[in-house]
Amino acid sequence: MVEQLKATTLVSASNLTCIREERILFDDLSFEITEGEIVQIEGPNGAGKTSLLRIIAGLSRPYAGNINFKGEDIVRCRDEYNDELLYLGHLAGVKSELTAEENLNFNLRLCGYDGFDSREILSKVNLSGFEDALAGHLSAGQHRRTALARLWHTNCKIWLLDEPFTAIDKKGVEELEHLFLAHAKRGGCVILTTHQDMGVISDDILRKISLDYRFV
Amino acid sequence: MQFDSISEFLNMGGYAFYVWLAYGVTFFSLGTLVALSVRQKRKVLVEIAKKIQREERLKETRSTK
Amino acid sequence: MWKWLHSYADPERAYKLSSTLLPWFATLAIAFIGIGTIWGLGFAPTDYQQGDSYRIIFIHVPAASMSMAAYMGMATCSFIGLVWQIKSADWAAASIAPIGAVITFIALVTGATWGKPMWGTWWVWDARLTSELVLLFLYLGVISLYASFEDKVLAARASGILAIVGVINIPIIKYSVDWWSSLHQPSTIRITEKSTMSTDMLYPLLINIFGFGLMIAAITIVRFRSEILARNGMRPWVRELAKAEGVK
Amino acid sequence: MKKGISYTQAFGTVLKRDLQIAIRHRGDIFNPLLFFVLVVTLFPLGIGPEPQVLTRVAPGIIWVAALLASMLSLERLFKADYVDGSLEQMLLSPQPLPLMVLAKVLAHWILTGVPLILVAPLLAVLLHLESNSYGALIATLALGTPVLSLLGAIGVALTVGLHKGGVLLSLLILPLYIPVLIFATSAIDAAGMNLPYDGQLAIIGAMLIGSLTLAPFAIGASLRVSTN
Repeated sequence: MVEQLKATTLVSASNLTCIREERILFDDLSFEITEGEIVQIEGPNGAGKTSLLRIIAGLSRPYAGNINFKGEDIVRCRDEYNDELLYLGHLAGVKSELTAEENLNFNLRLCGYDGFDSREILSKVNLSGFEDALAGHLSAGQHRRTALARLWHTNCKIWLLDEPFTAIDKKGVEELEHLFLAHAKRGGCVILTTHQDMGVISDDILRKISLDYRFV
Repeated sequence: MQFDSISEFLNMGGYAFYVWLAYGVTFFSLGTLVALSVRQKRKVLVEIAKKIQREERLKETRSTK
Repeated sequence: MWKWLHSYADPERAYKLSSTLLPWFATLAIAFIGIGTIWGLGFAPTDYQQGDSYRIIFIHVPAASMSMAAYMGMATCSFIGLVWQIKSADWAAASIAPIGAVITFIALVTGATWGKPMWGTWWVWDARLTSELVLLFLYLGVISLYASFEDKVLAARASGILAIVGVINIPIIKYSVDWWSSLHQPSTIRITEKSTMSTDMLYPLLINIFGFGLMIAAITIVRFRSEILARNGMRPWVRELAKAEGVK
Repeated sequence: MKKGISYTQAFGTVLKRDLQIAIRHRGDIFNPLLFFVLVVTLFPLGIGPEPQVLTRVAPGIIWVAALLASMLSLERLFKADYVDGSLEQMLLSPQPLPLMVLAKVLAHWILTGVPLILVAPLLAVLLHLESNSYGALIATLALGTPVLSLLGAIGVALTVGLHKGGVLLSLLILPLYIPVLIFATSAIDAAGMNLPYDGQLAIIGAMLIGSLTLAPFAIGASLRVSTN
């Protein structure tokens, strides 16, 4: 608990309101996420989990309120924020016309990394031997792993993951959970949505932000 | 008054068709625009009222569940 | 948690303000256009060259000048909405667009009906008419882009960007069309270029230009009010209003 | 894990990727080109084969066909990236968005604009273009098609999230193409009459510089709206 107080805030939301087609998804939502936290956004379908995650990422603009990174509105420090941000959405951002390796290379270079061993990173997500296969020919799980491979080579502190476990097998989920824990221990934070129960990350470590389905 | 009689006024020095067509189209389209714009408010309110009713029904089914 | 919904947020104030302003603008617009039109049609002297056909000027010129002004107004509102994220400005821009399109349409039709007796043909690729036509396309683009988005917050931002791109382009388009038309038709009679215009012709024209401006403002207010209601359907005051007036 | 990608490298990365994808998808390069050729061939069939008539309208036909071909091919500029989520990743990358957008537009122009310029003289022969107009034709296409790509990309960026892109897109961007069309065709006409046309070229050049500096920002802002 004392440690929690000392940890610095990475992302904070103040008075967020999200309105989609004249329906309020959530309003006046405020929270702070500090180093070392693993946060799950939970709620029924249509409650606005993905919307919230996209707002935190800066992809969507909230109707009112703002997201702050180190105390500054992310609209004003987008480049610094993006430098610390790793977002994986529903859509993996993997090009089916490119091979697994080319995809990883492009994604990592886009984030500014240079001089990495993409084969070694791919072997960490069990894609050894598939480096030269076109992503379009991979299975759904392998496709997803190609996108997730970036998590093994990043020094971004803030991870935003929308349903990261989709199409991933049990063993893979466990590996990911260990990765999250290690990342949190290094001083990062993970914000994710998932409908799956997590085995490794127990409820006392996990912090939850709940959204309800609202009518008005 | 520039014209001596009503019929002369309507005749517009022989250009009646063009002048009255121009004015007719203008005031007709403006009138339509105004009518549609005024009606829009009521339409919006009816729409919202319908939506409120829909939400009420949704709430009832959820609470009886 | 609900406090921002209950507080007198901006939209309600904007709604009330526009409701108080509307009668003034509407009355003044009707008065000005009424006086200007009757004066222009009945009392202004006959033009010695064009006869009575020139009387179309009293609606053509106001419509043509206001079509451009309305676009500028719309783009200004969009700019304010985009940069300072003031939602009322977005709604105002959305309200102006269809009005501007109708005014531009009027300018085109009156130009054509004036062109027929003067040039002997309904349509000439005259610089002014061509620019008006392009302006109409720009308006239609903004309107259909706004209509294509389900989420009107996004719709306003997208069509706002388009309106601003349009504003940057309008001078270029206008210049290029003028240049192009001078290249292809060196000696057309410009219908609105009058060497001398007697004050008896000028006054009703000015009154009508002013009246058109007021009328655009009045219709904008009418549409703006509905736009506020439509975009704020989740707020209690709108819901009260809908319950009171919206049930058949 | 060092971070050391310069702006030039980032630009190159995006450019290389887009070219790579297009080469694996060759149809995307050839279809607009084929469209361009087909539209131009239809005109003599529609207005008759008299060389004088064709000579007179050739600049206009080639340029209008180029406008349409450019617009058609642009439609796919951001679509695939939008559908598979790479566009989001680009928006969230620490590299400046206008730079990456510019790389994408450049890749697109290399793939569709350049072949257009190469094929144009051939079509000019079919349409009996004045022999001294060829230089002007190539010059206007070389300066003008990048303007088309840049302006068009704004419209594409605005409509990429919508289901009914096609017709709307033409309504949004064709009016913006008018100045390019006017100056380009008049330059070709002037060249045909042995008149100087460097004035028109200078204006198209100015439009190119203007759109090069402003359009990437407008495209970036539009993409942020579309991915919202």
